[in-house]
Amino acid sequence: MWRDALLIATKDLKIEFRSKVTLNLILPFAFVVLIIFAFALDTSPGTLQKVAPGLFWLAVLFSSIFSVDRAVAIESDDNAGDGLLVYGVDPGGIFLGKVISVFVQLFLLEIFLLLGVVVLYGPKIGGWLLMLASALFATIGLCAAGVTYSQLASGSRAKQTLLPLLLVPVVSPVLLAATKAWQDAFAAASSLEDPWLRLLIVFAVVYLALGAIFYSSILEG
Amino acid sequence: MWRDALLIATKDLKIEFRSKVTLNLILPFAFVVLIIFAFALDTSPGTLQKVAPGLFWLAVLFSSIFSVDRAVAIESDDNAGDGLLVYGVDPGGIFLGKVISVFVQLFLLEIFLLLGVVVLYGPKIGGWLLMLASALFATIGLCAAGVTYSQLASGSRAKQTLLPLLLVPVVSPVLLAATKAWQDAFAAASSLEDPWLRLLIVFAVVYLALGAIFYSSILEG
Amino acid sequence: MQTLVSFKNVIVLSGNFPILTGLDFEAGPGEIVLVQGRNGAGKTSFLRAVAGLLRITRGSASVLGVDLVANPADIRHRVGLLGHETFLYEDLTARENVDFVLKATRSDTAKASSSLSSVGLTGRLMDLRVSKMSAGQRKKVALAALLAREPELWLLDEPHAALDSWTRDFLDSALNSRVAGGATVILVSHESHHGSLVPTRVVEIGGGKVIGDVSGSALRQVDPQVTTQKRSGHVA
Amino acid sequence: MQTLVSFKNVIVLSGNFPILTGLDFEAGPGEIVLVQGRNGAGKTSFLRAVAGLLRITRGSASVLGVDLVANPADIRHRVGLLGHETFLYEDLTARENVDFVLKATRSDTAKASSSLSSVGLTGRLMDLRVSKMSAGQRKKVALAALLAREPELWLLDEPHAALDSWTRDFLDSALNSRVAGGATVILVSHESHHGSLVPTRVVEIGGGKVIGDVSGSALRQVDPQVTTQKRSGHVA
Amino acid sequence: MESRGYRWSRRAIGIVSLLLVAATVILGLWITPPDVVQGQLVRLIYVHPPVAWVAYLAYGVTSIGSILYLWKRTRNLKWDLLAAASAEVGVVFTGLTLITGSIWGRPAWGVWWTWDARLTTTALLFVLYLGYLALRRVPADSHQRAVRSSIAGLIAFIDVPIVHQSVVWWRTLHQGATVLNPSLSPKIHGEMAMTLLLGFISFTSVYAWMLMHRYQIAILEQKVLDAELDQLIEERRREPDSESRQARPTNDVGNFDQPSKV
Ligand code: HEM
Ligand SMILES: Nc1ncnc2c1ncn2[C@@H]1O[C@H](COP(=O)(O)OP(=O)(O)OP(=O)(O)O)[C@@H](O)[C@H]1O
Ligand SMILES: Nc1ncnc2c1ncn2[C@@H]1O[C@H](COP(=O)(O)OP(=O)(O)OP(=O)(O)O)[C@@H](O)[C@H]1O
Ligand SMILES: [Mg+2]
Ligand SMILES: [Mg+2]
Repeated sequence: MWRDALLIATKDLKIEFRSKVTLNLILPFAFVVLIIFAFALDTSPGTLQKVAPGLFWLAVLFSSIFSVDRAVAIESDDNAGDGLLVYGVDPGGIFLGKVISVFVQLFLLEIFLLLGVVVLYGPKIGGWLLMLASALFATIGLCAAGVTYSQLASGSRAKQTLLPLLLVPVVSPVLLAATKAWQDAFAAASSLEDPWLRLLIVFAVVYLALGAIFYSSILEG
Repeated sequence: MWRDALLIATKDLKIEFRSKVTLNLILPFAFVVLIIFAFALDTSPGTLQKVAPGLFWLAVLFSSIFSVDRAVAIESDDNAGDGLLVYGVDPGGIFLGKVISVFVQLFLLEIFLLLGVVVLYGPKIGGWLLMLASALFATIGLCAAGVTYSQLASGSRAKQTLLPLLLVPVVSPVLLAATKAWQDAFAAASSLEDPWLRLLIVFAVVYLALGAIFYSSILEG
Repeated sequence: MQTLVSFKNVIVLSGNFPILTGLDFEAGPGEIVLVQGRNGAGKTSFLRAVAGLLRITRGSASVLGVDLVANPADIRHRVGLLGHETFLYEDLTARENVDFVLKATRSDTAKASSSLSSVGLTGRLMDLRVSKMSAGQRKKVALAALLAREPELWLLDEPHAALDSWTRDFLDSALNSRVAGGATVILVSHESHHGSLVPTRVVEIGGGKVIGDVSGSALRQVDPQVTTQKRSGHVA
Repeated sequence: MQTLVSFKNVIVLSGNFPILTGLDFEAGPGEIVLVQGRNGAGKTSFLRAVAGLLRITRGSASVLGVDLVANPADIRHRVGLLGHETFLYEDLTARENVDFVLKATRSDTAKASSSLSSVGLTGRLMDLRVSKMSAGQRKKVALAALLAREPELWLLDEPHAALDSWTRDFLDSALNSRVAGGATVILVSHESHHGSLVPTRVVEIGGGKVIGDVSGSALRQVDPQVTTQKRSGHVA
Repeated sequence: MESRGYRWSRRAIGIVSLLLVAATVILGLWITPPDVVQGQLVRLIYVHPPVAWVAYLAYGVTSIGSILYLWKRTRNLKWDLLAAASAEVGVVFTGLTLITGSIWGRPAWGVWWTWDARLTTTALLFVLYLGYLALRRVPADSHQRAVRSSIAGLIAFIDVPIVHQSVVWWRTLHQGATVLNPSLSPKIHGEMAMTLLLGFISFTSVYAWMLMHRYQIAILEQKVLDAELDQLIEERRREPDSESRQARPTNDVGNFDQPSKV
């Protein structure tokens, strides 16, 4: 399974690197979101810093929908997903591979985005560790839920992409928890005991487990 | 040209209606944007109403990127875009048709979204007429610029989606003007003399004209 | 001979890669030109260039009297192109697709149904979305649209692939009757047997240019079947 | 005869539509089964069912000793399927695609290059992205992956389509040598001429079930060419 | 390749630019008086506005080049290369505007950056032309690239008047139109105005020099590409199976394992 996961992740990242869809599409968008907000809210300087975590995670949610969709779409061009089945790749491996590849992309994006937030909004950040930890687990949760649901929506071959309809309610708790955790972190609550972080860990574990268990049934359809 | 535009618009809307990609993808996302912000900013009730127009138009911008991309992608499946050229459909007609179809989708979305804003944020809205008029022209501007740039970015067959990188700076003036116009409208400045509205009209006309003039060169290029 | 298609030293690029490298070709009305050549030789690109879909970087070309270099757009709706891609919309039904093509080309939409049934897409198949169709059925939808349009110049890229033998025969006789009515056909094919559709000329493309052109009486001796066997003989 | 593939009254659905409607089929090792039938008859679906890609709703089926109803996943990597779709990634090069397939199937990746050159993808073509390739070149990439994998059971859906005549001959002889080495081939084809690949059996599918099965000595009389003409005679 | 006249005029412009910039620096730093309000800071006025205006000028040239390319009668790849060269220089000058503005803003407003309308729209201008340059990097044949980027270049130019008008449309922190105001009567006088004018001339001259340089490189690159193309065409024409089969010697036929070059 791990071997397959690595194989899939390498391939997806290679394709992503070549076509650069995610990065080109999302990074500028995310930045413009930041800029426009800054412009719209500038009158009250406090607001900007208060909104920063919410904005950040919203931009990440958008990005995750997009890149998770891409990750699954890669296999539907020319029906490559059937190919994977025929080659006997372990479904759990496919799931993990895609989660890894999306995670890498999102995490990179988050780093850039955070730089943008810091430069543009200049919030004071107290708890770096809490921020990092919650970002890590929130992203894992997002990716795991995203890949699972994306497959659920597209695998049916009915192209009706139900994805966000399904996905958004599922990940919004993650999003809210991440926002809250970051607000705590911004407010210098550096402690890793943060209840929101704990919630994020639970979500990450649950979504990963559910995905790994059910992915094969979804693929088999 | 108008005949062709109608033909294309009908077809695109039919396909969109069948596959429901845009609506399913965007509406829930747009709502989550609203909800999360409501949640994140709940502490200061005044803020919410001040941010409402900006948020609204940000959600619309996101949606427009997505549906404009779809509108152009419809023609790249099975190379249908070449088909259109071979059938001798007027490029100006293709452009207008796609603008119409995207406009219809976005306008519907805006109605739903506005309901959401009213319910969630409860802003007092003074100038309905100004709001409607500015929404109309802002959406036209968005769609026209969007369709043009989408074709500019995608037709190259190099799948690198440059779209947002190119599009977002071009439409952000529209976005800012629309936000300002709505802020005026929320502040009960019902007058259609609003300078922002005039700016929006200028943008709509300019982008429509540029698109109609250049679309054929882009398709040929 | 009046020329319908005339290519002189045509060079076509894709990015920086030369796909056609100085191609010379002429065809007159009523011809059935069979284009052959190895994979990647440039056959599909040649057809697309004739249809006005590729920009000609150097050389001169005219089709049906229209100058392709100056105004490629004027030729497109007068040719019928059936390629590896069928230009269909997956989410529309067979009938909707054909209707759309006919409306777009300002042809008579009344012919849609009869054309679809003539290729064997009757009953439920007419209202089935293309996305649910088999490979051959898709091809038939594209074919039906083409047959209803009646273009002057038919550009067919491996038209027989994916079609069952009955539809192959139908296509051959349909093309024969169109040619009898004055149309011209350029078709690419790798198959050695072509039923009742007998080419008046065989052109071979290699490396983006024409490397062989056998027509009229000479054709009897060098028919594709024979060259194929000669070739496979070499390999074995 | 030992059975390698055994389908008994198999029913397969797509949505609510029955694609296979009680199909019975048996094949033993070393056979070359040619599957024929009208467009939409269910040939592609039959191959996909054999590969374990379609869920069998009713009936029983086993392939290479594996029960398809109970565990379709166990059969997939042991068959080689080449369909209308090639399962390639557009943004990867020919070599990367083949490498990926070989790694995924835990085969020997050393064979990638030689396999690619054996089908004629040498030099620049090996490192060209699939998205830039011609139809035939794409098919060749898929073929190269399949040849390097050496599956026990080959399921080929119109393998000759889009290939040039040299590659067709190469494919035929390659398949012949695999069959001589103990492999089994089921191929779908609409073409009447198949070069050196002589089927040991011809099965005809119609309406989602087998409606004709001619094998061994009887084949000489009823060769596909003849049946084709008979059929088109009925319709005309 | 480069014509003699072109080379000489380029060098001449280079030398003149150097002298002009030197004169501006001397005038700006030592001859002109400090401002009553801003003190020594005001000296940035001899750099910052001229640099911004030259960026406008550069984008104007890009637009003209784009129009000349798009218009069929004057279509020539040179116009596209000129447009691209000018856009590149324009991006440099926009960058300089942002930098000098920031440097000025720190003491004047107390911040490096603020979300003022002029600043935001100038940043957008920067991004717009970065997008233009990015679009040019998408692999395509030169005509296709020229058409696409010409259109993008024209549309991007819309932002220039917006940047200019931003101080009027939004209530901004940024200086209003001091020199280029609607009544065209500068609100500064005497030697300051003269120095500002000199600054403008000298940066325009620097722009001209950079443009000529960049344009020359682009032309040379294009020539190299054309030469490569001829070679690629020759290669493709000599592809393994590009001779008629009947004419080919038997032992060579269909043997893909042989090296392709004969
Ligand atoms: C990053 C910050 C800044 C940016 C991006 C910026 C941008 C610009 C631009 C684009 C122009 C040309 C406007 C036109 O004439 O159309 C301009 C002009 C000018 N800027 Fe700035 N600026 C910045 C900061 C400043 C600061 C801090 C000051 C002084 C307090 C300043 C003073 C001026 C003046 C006096 C002009 C000439 C205005 C006129 O006569 O029209 N700028 N700036
Ligand atoms: N950007 C590119 N870079 C390199 N090679 C390219 C590029 N674009 C096209 N090609 C090559 O140009 C040729 C295009 O050929 P075309 O599709 O016309 O072939 P064809 O004769 O129709 O082949 P087939 O029989 O396989 O359909 C192919 O050899 C392809 O590899
Ligand atoms: N959801 C569906 N609704 C209705 N019909 C369907 C559906 N899914 C598949 N079909 C039909 O099932 C058949 C599938 O056939 P399949 O693709 O196996 O045909 P085939 O024999 O391979 O044909 P071809 O020779 O054209 O490739 C087609 O007739 C198709 O129209
Ligand atoms: Mg081809
Ligand atoms: Mg089939």
